[in-house]
Amino acid sequence: MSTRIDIFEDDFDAGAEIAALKAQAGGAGAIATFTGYVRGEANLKALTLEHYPAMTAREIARHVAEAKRRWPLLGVRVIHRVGRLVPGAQIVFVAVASAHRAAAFDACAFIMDYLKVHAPFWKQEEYDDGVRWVDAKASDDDAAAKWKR
Amino acid sequence: MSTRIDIFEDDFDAGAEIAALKAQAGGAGAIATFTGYVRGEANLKALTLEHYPAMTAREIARHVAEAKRRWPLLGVRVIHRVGRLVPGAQIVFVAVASAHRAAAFDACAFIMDYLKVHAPFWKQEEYDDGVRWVDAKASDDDAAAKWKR
Amino acid sequence: MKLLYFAWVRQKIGRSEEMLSPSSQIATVRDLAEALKARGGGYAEAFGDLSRLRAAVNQDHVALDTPVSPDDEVAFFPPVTGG
Amino acid sequence: MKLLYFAWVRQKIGRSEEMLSPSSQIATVRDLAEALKARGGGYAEAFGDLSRLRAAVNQDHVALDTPVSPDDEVAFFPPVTGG
Repeated sequence: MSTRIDIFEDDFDAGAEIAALKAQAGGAGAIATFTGYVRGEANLKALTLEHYPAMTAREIARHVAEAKRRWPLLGVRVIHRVGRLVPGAQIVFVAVASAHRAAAFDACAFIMDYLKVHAPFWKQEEYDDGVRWVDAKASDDDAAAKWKR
Repeated sequence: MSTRIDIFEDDFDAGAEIAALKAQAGGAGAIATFTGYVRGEANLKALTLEHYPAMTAREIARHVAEAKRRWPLLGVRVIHRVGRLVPGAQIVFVAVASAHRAAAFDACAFIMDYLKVHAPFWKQEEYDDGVRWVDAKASDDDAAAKWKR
Repeated sequence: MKLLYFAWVRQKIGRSEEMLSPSSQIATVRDLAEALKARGGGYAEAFGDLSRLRAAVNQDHVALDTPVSPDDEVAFFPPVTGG
Repeated sequence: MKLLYFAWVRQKIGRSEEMLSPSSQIATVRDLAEALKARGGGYAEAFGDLSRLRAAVNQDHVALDTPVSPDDEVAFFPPVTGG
């Protein structure tokens, strides 16, 4: 099982990532992906993401390992951007390869739910009249809680 | 809501499709995709897909419309290849854009489950010693049935 | 009436489509299948076991008891295997 | 002991990390937070309401009653907002 996790400022090419994952996960019949973008709601000018690098890498690796325990996966690719991102920019990418589609979909959604809730990122929103830190959201906690068992 | 559905023999570029969908679905915060590949199980040499073009196009459009009714979607892209495909080849691609990830994931899985079960495709497997038509699978019927309500 | 055949139905019959002027006895899809079976040869093979066949009228899946009329497009095929 | 601050905790304090030789009175994360609060200024603001803070010891989320030792890496931050 190939696993690659990167947290960096650079943009990424989803198509190239899918092709690379497929090349590493030879027998894969299914690749599910998720790409998240900065939404330009309410005149948002930019979003700046801060993280705790040592902890972020460890936590994401732990969640990916948990996904591998739950589903028969052939490969996982996670990219999360940090720094200042403008509306429309790609912010997160998860791709999961498996023999069959249900495992690929479920594991991809599982990793995304954890990333959106538990990964140690903090977001600051930037508007014309200033900046504000984003509060943790209860709805995302619910999404992550559904995987508990 | 942009919807594009193609059934053809050509290969496709998942990355270009994601970028095109994002360009059309301006405010999307989430794009979930699924790419299916021909699995090279048990010395399979090739898979040949036949379809009922007028019916396939109509049925897929109907399932996409049902997905739009169930979830707040911003764009859907469906590509299904037909003809002779060798192991490793891309066979199907579904991308769904929405404001939020849950709708994008669920609608993408919903469309895929229908495509894998109800779409009028017939598959013929090619081995060294001959060809055989694939039978309809019960497990896929179960996957499609879970969306009934 | 336009008839379409797919997958092994097409292979057994040896053609993918044909035009037919149905007799007035043909009221349903089942009547049509039985009439085709009576042609013998590949048709008899293709329509030998109707439980193995599925049909569509004007691109809609239908049951065998569905009425057909001369300007319909009727397709016969095995259960779809999906993509 | 290495201390790390993130998001508005970092901003209020005015630095992202510092080294500390903790007094022997500091047995838990809560003791550490109270000692930092007692410095006043930005520290008092950052640690004014501990219910708004989360902590990690050696990159693991912990409760405030978790013991700390001098060679730990201790981080204080608001609840994570995810990616």
